[in-house]
Formats: sequence, C-alpha cells, structure tokens
Amino acid sequence: MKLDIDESRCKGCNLCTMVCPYRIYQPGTAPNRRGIYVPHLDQPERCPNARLQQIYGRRLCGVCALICPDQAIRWEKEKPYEPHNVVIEY
Amino acid sequence: MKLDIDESRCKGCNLCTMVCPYRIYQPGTAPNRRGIYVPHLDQPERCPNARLQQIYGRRLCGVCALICPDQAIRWEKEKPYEPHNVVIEY
Amino acid sequence: MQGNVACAEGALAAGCTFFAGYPITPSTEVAEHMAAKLPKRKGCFIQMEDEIASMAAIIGAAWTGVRAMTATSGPGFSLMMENIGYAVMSETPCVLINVQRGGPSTGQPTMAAQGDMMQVRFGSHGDFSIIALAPSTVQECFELTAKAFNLADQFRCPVFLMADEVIGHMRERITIPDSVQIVRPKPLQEGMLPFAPEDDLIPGFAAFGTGRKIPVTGLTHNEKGYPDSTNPARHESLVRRLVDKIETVRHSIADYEIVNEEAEYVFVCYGSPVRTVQEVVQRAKTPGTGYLHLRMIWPFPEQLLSRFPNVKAFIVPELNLGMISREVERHVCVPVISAGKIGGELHAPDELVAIVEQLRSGGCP
Amino acid sequence: MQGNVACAEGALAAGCTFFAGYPITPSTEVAEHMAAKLPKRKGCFIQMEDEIASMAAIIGAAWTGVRAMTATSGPGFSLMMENIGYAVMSETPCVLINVQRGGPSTGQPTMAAQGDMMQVRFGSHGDFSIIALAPSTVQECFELTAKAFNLADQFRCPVFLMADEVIGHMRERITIPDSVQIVRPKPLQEGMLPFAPEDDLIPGFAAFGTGRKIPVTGLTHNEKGYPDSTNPARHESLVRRLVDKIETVRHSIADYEIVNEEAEYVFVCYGSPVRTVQEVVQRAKTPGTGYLHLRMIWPFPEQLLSRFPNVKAFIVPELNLGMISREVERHVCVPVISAGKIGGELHAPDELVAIVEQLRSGGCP
Amino acid sequence: MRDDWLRADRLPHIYCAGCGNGTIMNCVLEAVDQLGWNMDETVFVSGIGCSSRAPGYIRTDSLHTTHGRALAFATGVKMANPSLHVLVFTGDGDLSAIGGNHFIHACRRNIDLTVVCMNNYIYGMTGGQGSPTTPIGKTSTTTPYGAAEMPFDLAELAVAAGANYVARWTSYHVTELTKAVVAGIQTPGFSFIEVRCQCPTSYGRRNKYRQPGDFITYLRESAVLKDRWDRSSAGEELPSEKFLIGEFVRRSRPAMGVPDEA
Amino acid sequence: MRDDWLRADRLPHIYCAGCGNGTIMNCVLEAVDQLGWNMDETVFVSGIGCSSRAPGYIRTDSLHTTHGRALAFATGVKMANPSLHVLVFTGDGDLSAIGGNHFIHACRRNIDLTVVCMNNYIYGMTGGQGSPTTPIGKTSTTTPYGAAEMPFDLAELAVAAGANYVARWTSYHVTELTKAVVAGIQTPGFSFIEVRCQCPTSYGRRNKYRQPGDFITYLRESAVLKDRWDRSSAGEELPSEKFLIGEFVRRSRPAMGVPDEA
Amino acid sequence: MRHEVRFSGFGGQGIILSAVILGRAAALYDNRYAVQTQVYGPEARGGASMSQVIIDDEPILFPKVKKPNLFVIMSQEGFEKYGKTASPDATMLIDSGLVHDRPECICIEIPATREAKTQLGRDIVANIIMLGSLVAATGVVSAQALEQAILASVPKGTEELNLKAMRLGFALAVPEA
Amino acid sequence: MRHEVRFSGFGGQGIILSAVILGRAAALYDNRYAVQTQVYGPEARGGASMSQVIIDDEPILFPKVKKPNLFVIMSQEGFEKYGKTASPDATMLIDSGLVHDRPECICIEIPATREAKTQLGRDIVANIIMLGSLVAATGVVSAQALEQAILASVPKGTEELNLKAMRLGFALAVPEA
Ligand SMILES: Cc1ncc(C[n+]2csc(CCOP(=O)(O)OP(=O)(O)O)c2C)c(N)n1
Ligand SMILES: Cc1ncc(C[n+]2csc(CCOP(=O)(O)OP(=O)(O)O)c2C)c(N)n1
Ligand code: SF4
Ligand code: SF4
Ligand code: SF4
Ligand code: SF4
Ligand code: SF4
Ligand code: SF4
Ligand SMILES: [Mg+2]
Ligand SMILES: [Mg+2]
Repeated sequence: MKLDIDESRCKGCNLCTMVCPYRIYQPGTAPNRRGIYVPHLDQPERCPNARLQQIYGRRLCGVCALICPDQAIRWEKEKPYEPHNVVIEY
Repeated sequence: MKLDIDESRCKGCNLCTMVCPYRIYQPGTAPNRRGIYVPHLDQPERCPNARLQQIYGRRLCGVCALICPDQAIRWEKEKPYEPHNVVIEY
Repeated sequence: MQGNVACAEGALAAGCTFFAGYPITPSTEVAEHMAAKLPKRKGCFIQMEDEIASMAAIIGAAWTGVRAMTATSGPGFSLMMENIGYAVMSETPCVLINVQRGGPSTGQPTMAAQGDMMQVRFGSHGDFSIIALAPSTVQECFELTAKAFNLADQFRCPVFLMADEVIGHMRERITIPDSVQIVRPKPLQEGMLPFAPEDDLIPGFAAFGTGRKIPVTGLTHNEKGYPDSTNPARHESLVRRLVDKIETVRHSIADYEIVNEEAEYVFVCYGSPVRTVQEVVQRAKTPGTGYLHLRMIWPFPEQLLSRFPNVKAFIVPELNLGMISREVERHVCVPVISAGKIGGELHAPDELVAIVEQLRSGGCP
Repeated sequence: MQGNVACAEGALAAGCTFFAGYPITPSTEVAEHMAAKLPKRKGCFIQMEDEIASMAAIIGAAWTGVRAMTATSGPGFSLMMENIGYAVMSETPCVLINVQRGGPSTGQPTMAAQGDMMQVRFGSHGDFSIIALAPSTVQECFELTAKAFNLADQFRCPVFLMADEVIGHMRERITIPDSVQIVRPKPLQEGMLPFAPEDDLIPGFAAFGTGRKIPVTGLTHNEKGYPDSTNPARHESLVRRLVDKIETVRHSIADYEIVNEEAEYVFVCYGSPVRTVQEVVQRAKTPGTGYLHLRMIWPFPEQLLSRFPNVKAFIVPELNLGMISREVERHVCVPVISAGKIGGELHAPDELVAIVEQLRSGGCP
Repeated sequence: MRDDWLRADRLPHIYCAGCGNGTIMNCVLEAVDQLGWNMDETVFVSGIGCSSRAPGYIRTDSLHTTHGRALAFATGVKMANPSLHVLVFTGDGDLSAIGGNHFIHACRRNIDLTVVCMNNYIYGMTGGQGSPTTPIGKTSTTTPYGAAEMPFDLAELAVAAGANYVARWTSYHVTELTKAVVAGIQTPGFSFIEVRCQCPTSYGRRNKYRQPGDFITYLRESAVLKDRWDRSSAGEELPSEKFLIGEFVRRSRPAMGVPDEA
Repeated sequence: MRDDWLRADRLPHIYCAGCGNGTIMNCVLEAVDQLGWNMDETVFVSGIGCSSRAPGYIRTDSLHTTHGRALAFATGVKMANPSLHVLVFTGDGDLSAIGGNHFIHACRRNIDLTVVCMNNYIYGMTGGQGSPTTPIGKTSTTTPYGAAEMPFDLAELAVAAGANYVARWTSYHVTELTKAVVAGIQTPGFSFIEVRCQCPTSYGRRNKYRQPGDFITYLRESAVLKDRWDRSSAGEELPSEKFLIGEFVRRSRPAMGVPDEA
Repeated sequence: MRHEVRFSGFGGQGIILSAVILGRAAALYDNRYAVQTQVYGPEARGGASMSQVIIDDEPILFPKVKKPNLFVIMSQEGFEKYGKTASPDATMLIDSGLVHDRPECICIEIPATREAKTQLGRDIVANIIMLGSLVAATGVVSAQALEQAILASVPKGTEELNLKAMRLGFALAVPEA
Repeated sequence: MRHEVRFSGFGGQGIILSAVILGRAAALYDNRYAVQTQVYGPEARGGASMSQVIIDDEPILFPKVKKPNLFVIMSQEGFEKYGKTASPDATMLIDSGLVHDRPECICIEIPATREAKTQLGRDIVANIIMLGSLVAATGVVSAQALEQAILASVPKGTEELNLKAMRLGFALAVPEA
C-alpha cells in the first residue's frame, strides 16, 4: 500500500505533521497551484499501515488519516504487492 | 387578636383542618351562599397567635395562614386588647 | 362529536400514524384524542417540549415516509413559523391544525377568532406559498383534515387546517365513511435527482431508509439537494418553483361552494362565519344576497370572484379585523366591505342583514 | 461606515442602553458593535440563548424605562413572532432591526432580500399593527434607527427597521450629528390607570420601580391591566385601540419622498431598490417616470398613491416576489406591476428602464 | 402584613379549591415581607400557566409574559435595572417544558433572580396534560396509558446548569419553604426553589388524589430529607416513588445582575 | 473504506484549514464503519453551524435542519422509524445555546440517538461570537473585553438531564473518540459525546491559537483523564483552565425509540 | 322546533356532560339536529361553568344560542351569571338547594343535589337528576333517547346509578305522576 | 469619474480590509464618494473572498459594481472566480507569486507576498503592498489619502510596518521611479 496525500483536498494545516509517530509528514515548503503548502512525505514506506495493512487485513495506526480534517490522507493499493525494505528508526 | 376565616375567599379545601396543631379548624357542615363548606372554628382563642401576637410583636405558628391557598385566614385586631382566659389542651 | 376530535379522526382515517404536539387551548383535544388512539394502532404520539420541537418532529417523521401532523393555536403557531419555512424549503409533506383563538399574544385563549389567516400565508420569513383549508362544520373538520394529507403529499408542502374555537369545541353529529381516499406522493423515479421537478413542478418523493441517500437542507440547494446558496439564479428558480407549484394550480384545486351567482351582495366567507352567512342567505333568503364559501383559502382562487356578474359589493365577514378582505380588494374594483368582528362571538345573522340593507339603501357600512 | 454599524450608532445616539441579541448573518455586526460600545457607556449588552429570549429580554428591559433593541435576520425574526405579539399587546416600546436575507428557511444567509415585509406586519398571530421603516442609505440606517426609538416610545409599540443585506454590509460615508432628537413616552399621569388611553389612544407610561405597581399581561386586559379575557367587548375595544393608535395617524406620520408627481410610470420603492430607482429616474432621467420612496412602509400611507394624477401604472421593485405591491393593488385601480426580484442581486437600472419602455409601448411586463 | 402585598380587589383568585399555588404565594410573600422589601422595588415575573397567574394577585409591578419565557423577560428586567428585586413564579411546564432552555441559561449565567417553581407534575391550566415532571406510570390526558418518559429532577438540573442556590420543598412544608425563599433571596446569583405541590383538579383527579388533603398527605409521605438521606443512605438510590427535599446547593460562583451594594 | 461514506463530489469541504470538524467526522465514520453499518439505514441529522454542515458531506440520507433544532427533528425521524440508525452532528452553539431545551429533553427521554457535539467554544459559522461554552475571559466578537458568563459543562448537563451514555474527548484524541462513538452507539438510549475541538479561524485567531497545531496542543495539555482525576484528586476542584475527558456515565435508564431487536 | 338549552353550575357538577348527553340524545337517538357549545377555561373554573345545546328539526346553521328557552341552573353563581337575564317566557329548572334566588320566568325547583345525596348516596349524579327532570318537564328529547344517551356517556359500572338518578329526576319533576 | 475596483484573494489575506481602506481613502480623505460591498459567508471562506469599492465624484446611487475597471487579485482561485472575466480595457494588479494565469486585460504583476516576506518579514501585509501599487499605478485615490486611511485602519503598533508596505507597493508598481 502506498501512502498518499490528495492535493486537491489538503489545506495544509499540518496536523498530520504533529501526530505521526514516524514523523513521515514534513511541513510543505512551497505552495501548490491552489496556494496550499501541502506536507511532503519522508519515506512513507515506513508507515506500518503501508507495510502491514494488507497482511493484517485492517488499518493499523491510522492516526494521521483520522486527524486529517480534510480527508486527504489515504493508502492506495499497489499491485502487485511487494514488501519494501526500509530502515526503521525508533 | 381574633382569628377569622374570610368567607368571601375560602373555597373549603380543608387544608387548615389538617395542619393546625390545636385542631381549631373543623370541616364545615353546611354550604354557604356560594356553595362552599367553610370550616368552622373551635375555640379560636386557643391559637397562640391570637393570644400572643401582640405581645411578642410577631406572628407565631401561622401555619394555617401560610397553607391556606386562598388567603382566607387572618387575625383581626380587637380593641381594646384584652387577654382571654382560655383552657389550653395539649 | 367535537370538532377537534373530528380533526383527529380525519387524520386517523387518512392513515396518519405520527403526531407530535404541545398542548394549547383550544386545540388540545386534538392531541388528547391522538394520544388515546395512536398507541393502539402502532402509531407514535409524542408530546414534545414545545411547538418548535413539535413542528421539527413531524418534519423528521415525514421524511421516514409516514403521515405526520401537529395541532396548535396562535401562540404555538407563532413559534412554528421558522420550521414551517423549513418544511416549505425542504418540500416536506405535513399537516398542521390551527384552532384559532383571540390574539394578539395570549389574548383570549378560550374564544374563537380567525386572526391567523394572514400569518399562515406570510408568517415565516421569505417568499413562499402554502395551502390552507378552513372547516365550517364538524363534518368538514373530519373531511378537510383527511384531504389535507392528500394535498400535502401531492404538493409536498405543509397544509394547514385553519379551524377556530367555535368549530373546534362544537359538538355535532358526523358521518364517518368506511374509508377515505388516500393520495400518496408520487415516487422518486429511478435516476431522478431528489429535488428535480417533474412537469408539475414537483419532485418525486423517496423516504429515508430506501436507499436514495437524500441530503435535505433548508439552504438554497440544487437538484441533488446540495447547498448552493450564493447563486442568485439557483435561488430564484428554486423559490419560484416552490411558489408556482401551488399558485399555478390554484383554480383547479379550489374547494368552494357558490350560492346564487346572480346576487348583488356577495358574501365571501370561510370557517364558522359561513354558518351565519348560510342562515342569512339560505334560510332567511335575504333578497339579492349570495355567497362564495371557501374551504380552501390559500392559494386564493381570485377568478371565483368574477363568477358574480351582478355584484355590487363583496362583504367579507371574518373573525378578525379584515384579512381575507384584503385579498379580495386586490382583485376587484367594486366595494369590498370588511365585516370583521373580534372578541370571540360569531356575527349574528342580523348584523349581516343590516350590512346588506345599508348597502342597498346606498349607505356605506 | 457600514450600514449595520450605522444602525448601532443610531441606537447609541438615541440613548439605547440595552441590547439583547443572538448572532445571525447578515445582522451580526449590529450586535458586535453594541458589544464593543455599550459596556463603555454603562449600558448592558447581553447575548441571549436565542432570539426568543432576546426579544423577551428587551421587553423586560423596556419596562424598567430604558431604551432597548435587538437585531436579527429572517430565521431569528420568525422565532420572535410570539414575543413581538406580546410587545404589541403589552404596549412595550422597543426597536427591532431585521437585516433581511434570502428566504424561505435558511435560504441564502449572505444575500440580500426584502422577503419579510409581510411577515413584519402579519407574522404574529391575531390582529395588530406595527411600525416598520426601511433605510436605503447608510445615513438612513443611522437616522431611521434613532427615529425608531422615538416612534416606539411615542406609540408604545415595537418599531422595526427593515434593512437588507446590501445596506447592512455596505460602507458609505455618513454624517453623525452632535445629538439627535429624543422623544420619550409621555408619562402616566397621577391617578390614571396604566392602560387607560388618552385622547391619542395611547396610555401614559411608567417604568417598573417607580411605584405605580403595574400588572403587565399578554392576556386581554382592562385598563388596570387585569386579565379579562372572556369579555368580547373588552377584547374588541382593546385590540381596535392597539390598531387604531397607529393606523389613524398613518398619513401624518408617513415618512417618504416623492419625485415627479406628474409621472405616468411611478415606482413605489423602499430600502436598497430605491437607489436603482433614483438612478433610473433622477440620473438617467427616464422620461415619464417618478417615484414614491417610502421610508415608513407600515402603516401604509395609501393616500400618497393619489398624489400622482397622471399615473398609468405603478411599478413596485422589491427584493421579493411581490409584497408591498399587494398593498398597492388594494388601493388603486390602475395596473400595478410587481417587479419582484429574488436571489440576492439588486435590480439593475436597465431592468427597470425596460419595464417602463414595455409599458409605454403598451406591453404588459 | 402579608395582606398588603395582595391585590385584594382580585381575590378570590382563579385557583381551584385546595390548589397548592395559593400556599406557595403565601410563603413567598411571607419571605419578602420578613426581609422588609419595598413593594415599589419588587417585580414579579411569570410565564403562562395556573402557577404563572400568581404575580397578577400581588400588588407590585409584574410581568405575566408568554409561556416558558419568564426567565428571559426577567433577565431583561434585572440586567437593565439590577437594583430591582426580581422574583419569578413558574410552573413545571412553563419552566421545564417550553422554558427549559431559558432555565438552564439563567442558571448558567447565575442571574441574580429568585425563581419559585410550582411543580404540580402536570399542565394544570390546559386541563391536565403530562409534563416533563410527570412520574412514570401516572395518567394525564396525554398519557392515558401512564407516562412512559423519565421525568426531570429539576433541582439536579439547576445544580448541573450552575445555579448558586437550589432547594426543594413541598406545599406542605410551609415554614421550611419560607426559609428557603429567604435563603435563596439572600444568596447572590440565581436561586431556584422547586416546590412540589398539589393540583387536585388536573392531576389529583386522575391519580387518586382528588382531595387536596390526600395530595398533601402524599407529598408529606414521599418527601425524604436530603440531609438525612445523604447521611444514612450510603450511596443507595432513592426508591423511585420518593423524592428528596432540602437544600441542594449554596455556593458563590460568579453571578450577573447583582446590585452594587450586595 | 471510510471514503465510501463520503460524497466525494462535495470535497474539499468548506471548513477552514485545520478545522477540527473534519477530524471528528472521520472518527464518527470510522466508528460506524467498524460497526458495519449500512449507509442506507443510517441518517445523519444536524442543525446550523460549521459543525452542522458535516452531514452534507456524508453519503446517506441526511437532514440539515434549522439552528438548534437537530435533536427535535432527529426525535421525529427515530420515533417514526426506530429501525433507522440516527446520528446527530451539532455545535456548541447549536446544541447548547439555541438548542439547549431540545438537548435536555432528548437526554431526559433517552431517545436512542448518538449525538456528537463539536464544541469549539464559539459560533464559528457566523464569524466568532461567544457561545455558552466560551471560557471566562476569552475574547470573541461579542465578548471583546473577555467572556464574563460561566460556561456550561455539557457533559455534566447531559448526565443531570438523564442521558444513558456521556463521554468527552478532544479532536486530538482520535482513537479514544472513535471508541467512545462506538460505545455510545452500542448503548441503547441517548448517547452524548462532547468533542472539544479547534476553530483556528473564529476562536483561535482571537485567543492565541491561530495555528491549528497550537490549538491541538492546548487541547491536549488542558485535558485531564476523568478516571485518573477521580482516583487521585480526593474531591478537589479541577483547576479552571483544565477539563476532564473520558466516560462520564454509562447506564440503562428506560429509553425511547430503541429498535425491537436491540 | 328549535330549543336552546343552557346549563350552568360550578365546576365538578358535570355541567358540560349534561349538555353533551342532551345533545347526543337529540342527535343520535331522536334523529334530530343538535349543536353543543360551552364556555371554557380558567375563568370558568372556580366560578360558574356553562354549556349550551341547540336542538332543532332542521340542520343548525348559526350554532350559537341566541335566547335560551330552557335553563338548568345548579349554583347561585351560575344563576347570577347565566340565569338572571332569562326571558320571561323561558323555563328554568333550578337545583333548589343550591340556588337561592328565583327567576322571573317559569321556574321548576328540583332539590337535585340533596336528593342525590340522601336517596342515592352520591351527589355527583345531581346533574343526571336535573336532566331527567328537564326531559320529564319539557319533553325536549324523548325519555328513551335520554336513557340511551346516558348509557353511552357515563363510565362503565355506573350505568345503574345514573339510570336511577334519571328516574328520580323524572319523578321529582312530575311529583304526582 | 466612476471607478469600480474589485479585490479578490483567499481568506486571511485582508481582502476586505483592502477595500475598506481604499473606500475610506476616497470618502474621508479625498472627499469623494465611495461605497464598499463584499461577498460574505462560509462559501467565501476556504475558497475565494471578494470585495469591491465604487469611487465616484458624485453620490453613488446604484451601489453594486456593474463592470469593474480595476482589479486586485491575490490568489489563483480568486482569479478564476472573480478575475477571469475582466473586460479587456480593465487594469488588473496580480500577486504574481500566487496567481498562475494571466488576464487578457492590462496586467501589472506585483510579487507582493514574496516581497512582504522577504523585505518586511511578514506576509500579512501583502495586501497593503498591493494597495500601494494600485494607487501608484492608477491614481484611483491620492497617495496622501491612502496613507491616512491606512493609519486609521490598521491595529495600533503596526502603523510603521504598514506604511513601509505601502511604500514598497509604490516602488514595485513604478520600478524605476
Ligand atoms: C406557546 C404556548 N404554548 C402553549 C400554551 C398553552 N399553555 C398554557 S399554560 C400551559 C401549561 C402550564 O403548565 P405549568 O407551567 O406546569 O403550569 P400549571 O398550570 O400546571 O401551574 C400550556 C401548555 C401557551 N399558552 N403558549
Ligand atoms: C434562528 C437562527 N439564529 C441564528 C442563526 C445564525 N447562526 C448560524 S450558525 C450559528 C452558530 C453556530 O455555532 P455552533 O453551533 O457552535 O457551530 P460552529 O459554527 O461553531 O461549528 C448561528 C448563530 C441561524 N441560522 N438561525
Ligand atoms: S498511519 Fe500512523 S505511522 Fe502511518 S503515516 Fe499515519 S500516523 Fe504515521
Ligand atoms: S492533516 Fe491533512 S489537510 Fe492537514 S496538512 Fe496533513 S494532509 Fe493536509
Ligand atoms: S385552608 Fe383556607 S380555603 Fe381551605 S378551608 Fe381552610 S380557610 Fe378555607
Ligand atoms: S396559627 Fe397555628 S395554632 Fe393558630 S390557628 Fe393557625 S395553625 Fe392553629
Ligand atoms: S387546575 Fe390544578 S394547578 Fe390549576 S388552579 Fe386548579 S388545582 Fe391549581
Ligand atoms: S470558522 Fe472555525 S469552525 Fe468554522 S470551518 Fe472555520 S475553523 Fe471550522
Ligand atoms: Mg404544572
Ligand atoms: Mg461552535
């Protein structure tokens, strides 16, 4: 699964940047066409949800998506599914 | 002071008959012109209020007047004031 | 049977299964009768915390597809004004009974009046139209209440039965038919948007829970039901449609009785004063008189006024200071005599005869 | 200065020291300005739990002898209807500002309308009269609000400033005078009963706390103020007086501007559409046109309509589907063109010119 | 003395024989009289209902308003002129059905009013419909099969909404009630005194207390002193047919409309 | 999955950047989704306010009603058809200012509804006027010198009025909130979940929380777990700038509109 | 023939029920027309209550009583408020134990409340006694219709008591019949 | 000479304040007539906000903008909603960093937000820069009037910052002056 911010919905509030335990969301630095500073993703593969959602059959963590007031955060299916090798920093 | 029921106000509810510790009020037995069974007074001089109100300078007991929903109970001044000799039954 | 009870029976006969109300003299018996009857029919009677909530509850109930009603009188009616506007805007079918008493304010809670006849038409903010009926007999209490439900469903708007204390508390014998005609709203066709009108300017209806996922709002909205409240054209077309769906058919849905089209002095009347007019025109046969008895007052069917070719004056006896007489004035150029009477008593027949006589002798009452 | 702020300033200039309100677009700035200013003047600003309570609070305050006001818009106005009737019945002087927005229901909260013009007159139950003013400039927001207080005190009735979103949110330069004229209610004479009218049909006023022990009620009452609600004659004389004290002086208190009495096509207008009419008649000098600009709409001064001897048609441009045009229709026998427009935009000058041209060429718009 | 406070020209009042409202009026007038209040600085306010007719019999300025709105009107009076004493008479329907919102907001704002609610479990004036305080199972014209909705505990509600003084008594407890009114008046901020009382006509008739005396007996027997219960109950729930009487709260949260000298 | 419940054709919604309302919508949809509800049997009801716009973005039948009246409309829906799931979104103004009476009555009747109140301490939609929950001292356009009235404790009020389930969380506590909504839904009768949340535009701007993140930090830091406080506080009063979060009550008083199978 | 009947007394005497029963008797069992109206509300409480019935052979249009020709008066206050002005050709039945004054019109004195108490042990049925007397004295409806209407209107279980009261009323009105 | 000026951008940019300041400058300090109006409400939030001023030498009767001749556009959405349809003879100032498209009319590009951030450290005053540029480029009001209106409208303590922004606006509009 691939973590994704829907740029057409995101309003740049940066709440996602506050809550992700992996600090995957980083405040945006340049405005998009709509004038919004959309956060950018730092190694989104680290998100357990991206890695394990399909294996467990349910959403894990998901705090960013729950708190995102603009329903802009989602996980897209990637086919065929391939586990990523990522360095996890605790 | 003389205890008195104002017949033009009394509606015959008999609450006074329930509360007087001296049982001064007795349920009426005959309707008056307005069809009301006004209680009659049994030795109203026994009421401490009638006896002592002027001496103490304030109302005593007074439960009947407070509970009378029709503001029908009052004490009228009797002049000249003369203490009554009454038999008090406890 | 009492007029108020007949209203309740009319509602029950029409299949009303939801009543929300708040007691108020002189309408309370409607609620009390529903409270006794609905539980036995698996209907819901609920006494709400006030009239605002009562009106809200029947709108909510109506969206589940049931027939819903409330009943009130002046002060409660005033409180319902905001939510009446919501029923109009959301096109919710529902029935309100107003047993009119003397106003303004608390006024005369136990006396008859017809003082809310303009309020029912104009009492909520903004532009809109509604349908209002008025019974003049206990029998009509039954029949017009049942009819109100059909009109509400057909036109998807609040329909009002504007009774008065005289009719509401009067007891007369009535005949209850085995069944009454029932016209439910036309269904929302597959593929149609929930607020897209058909040819008759009215959208089809689908109840909540039937899978149509209808977003209902009091904001100016598009045909999907989505808010679109800063678009002038949208607002204009929506509100004009809400008005036109009722006003364009006002002559075909008119419910009235005309007696003596040849009359020179024509009473225009509704509700309990009709009975006095009938006494004057039919029983006393006061010469030269006739009448137009309106059972449906709003929308106002002004063409009926032209059915009296010889009319010299219209006389409008109402239990108010002149309300429907204003509407008559708009449409005719002969004198309109507003014979308003307030205080709670009906016009005596003599009073109306006196007006006719004064008119005939050239005076101006 | 913004129109809404000018209303608040007008009230402050008139000595208003009590404001109770509930926020609603597009009137909120009136409350916000009062909230900022009143505490500094030892006045009381209170935000109530709703509009019903706001109306109640200003009536309560008015009986202590202060000048009290509230401000709202359509939905809130609908909620005030019951207590407006109480103010009428209890003869309480108070001022209400309604910054009108598009209705019915939630409708168009941010767009202008004049859709509450019938509601203000007929929206509460029962028979009554009120006074309603409408500003067409920010300057008039100030002046008419101040005037409203004088009228309220003089006639002891609720007085309404019927603004609209355009005027309320528009910013224009205004001139604030050093002081405004203040007319307080005439006092209740010693020995007079609190609801006994004087020659002008209006009783004198005494505030609570001044020893007159006045029992105020919304029930039909006698001159002492005691309830007497089953007495038809009492009700009739009371309610007729409440109506007559305003209606009988409607021509003498009329506030209006007439331009070009010789006109054939006469606009009857009030509120923000006045500006378009002025543009058409005065600036563009459209031939044959004139206008009657009403600053006071209710009571309706129908005699002014006869000031146009050559009139061929009245044109009533309003931000509604035709409200005051109905009143005009009652009183004249020439055509009345209701040029209602809804959706939130003002009539463009061209639209009105087009109507005149069509009329002149014999068409019927 | 109390008689001065009455409009004798309006008596007898419209209350039915044995109606508790008259009793409660007496206690309130007794209390203001004990406090030595001036009639000319006192205003009684009410809504609509039998109970709400009380101010009309009192010889002061009074405002008999619209149904449920007494507290909103009273707020206007008091906030515009805090030096006036403002008391409110209301009924269970007036206060807690249609007027519930003004009730909780007046408690929250802690407006310096004294409010006496004549809770007769019913809409008396309109002939006996169920109210938000009708106990479960009791009959009224709109609950012909017995009330099914939970009733409000008005005193608890007033406490939760923020009032500074809350007490409950009955029309039987005339001396305690009088004292509670005095205490309420003396507490700055909102004072709420609920009085359970008899309506023999509209409630008693349908619920076996047709005689005022029977109703009074019921009230006396169902009332449990709060202090005593709190001490002895060890947290049990009160049996549902009983209710607590006494003082529920007396505190000094920030209040509004308190006159300067107070 | 939750995305199915959204009307994608209406997104992005009108909420300001960082508005807490969107977060709360997510949690509620997550809860109903976890419960496996059918969209076609679910109705969302609301009043007027920013918060009350939420149902319009959800792909079910919905009723966006008049200001303050959501619970009265919802009562009609639920009582007429108890088999529908009925949820209500409301704001502090909608619920507790103009709608306070419907609130306490719906609690009292214990109508089987789940009500989520987005309490942002302000009237957001109309641009930032004080509400009945604005804390003392805070500024708004109608309290330019700081709010002087005591605020409501909505959760306490719901308990006193009779609701069967009452909880409070914040828009920061997304998982706890989601669980509370599930618990509320599963409790027959009236369930009330107050959610303190950020309105950066109308409240934050005037009270030093212009950034959504700052506001969220404030909420997190002011919230005190009720359970923990009850255990450790020994009856002290909570400092006025703090508030309790957690479950306030879960009980089974008689309820109305509970579907037969439940 | 149009009859206009006015009942008055105090609350609790069953004044309204009397009128309802009479109207019902006429409309349902005598197959004539009847309209019943009444005075409502708190002002009517405590004080005098009043109720009226019009009975006619043709449909009743104007539904209000113009000039009652029959009166049933059961309290002094009722008499003062609603009976005093009776026109001289009217007939008035009064509860002679409760009404002290007497009218100028034809007056039939029935000690209904006293008899109800002494003979039937329940003063609550005094109104039915008065109804019985009214019908016996004036024939405004048929006796059978009255009986049926009473049976249809009184609470279950009290039928016998009420019929006894009715018959007592018949007897009191026509003492020697 | 009648000017109709339209401002648009997103919420928080001070679009309405800009219009208020301009109207104030004209009405109070240039002694002409001005009427300012705006689009309100939640629909205007998040999305594009818009405000307009009419400035005229004679009293303004019809108060709504018919065809703006001057535009100040500060966001792409504002451009799309309120700028796109500008008539060819109009003049439009755009915040060149925030608006991606360009109109068909006369267009003056001012990098107001960028300059506000870089030169003054506060992007909040971008609107004042735009106002300065507008006045410098079009003379719709006098520079003195603008200055006075700004001083009368901005929060205490920010006067200097705002005047700097205004002057920066002057300079950006007439780069080599
Ligand atoms: C808006 C409105 N709705 C309804 C009524 C009718 N009404 C008058 S009094 C009353 C109930 C009063 O109950 P309560 O306050 O308990 O007073 P009580 O008569 O029992 O003392 C009602 C419903 C009204 N007058 N106004
Ligand atoms: C009867 C009525 N009064 C006032 C309004 C104006 N109004 C709309 S929303 C609102 C306040 C909403 O506050 P809240 O419920 O807290 O919602 P928020 O916008 O803060 O989410 C008000 C007063 C209205 N629409 N209707
Ligand atoms: S699901 Fe959790 S770990 Fe994954 S991105 Fe969101 S917050 Fe971070
Ligand atoms: S929380 Fe959502 S809207 Fe806010 S910045 Fe992150 S993705 Fe964008
Ligand atoms: S309490 Fe009063 S009204 Fe009742 S019987 Fe006694 S005196 Fe009469
Ligand atoms: S004052 Fe007390 S003792 Fe005296 S009569 Fe009354 S109740 Fe009896
Ligand atoms: S109906 Fe009840 S509350 Fe009203 S006066 Fe009679 S006894 Fe008292
Ligand atoms: S104003 Fe406040 S509550 Fe409304 S959308 Fe914006 S942030 Fe949210
Ligand atoms: Mg009661
Ligand atoms: Mg809010």
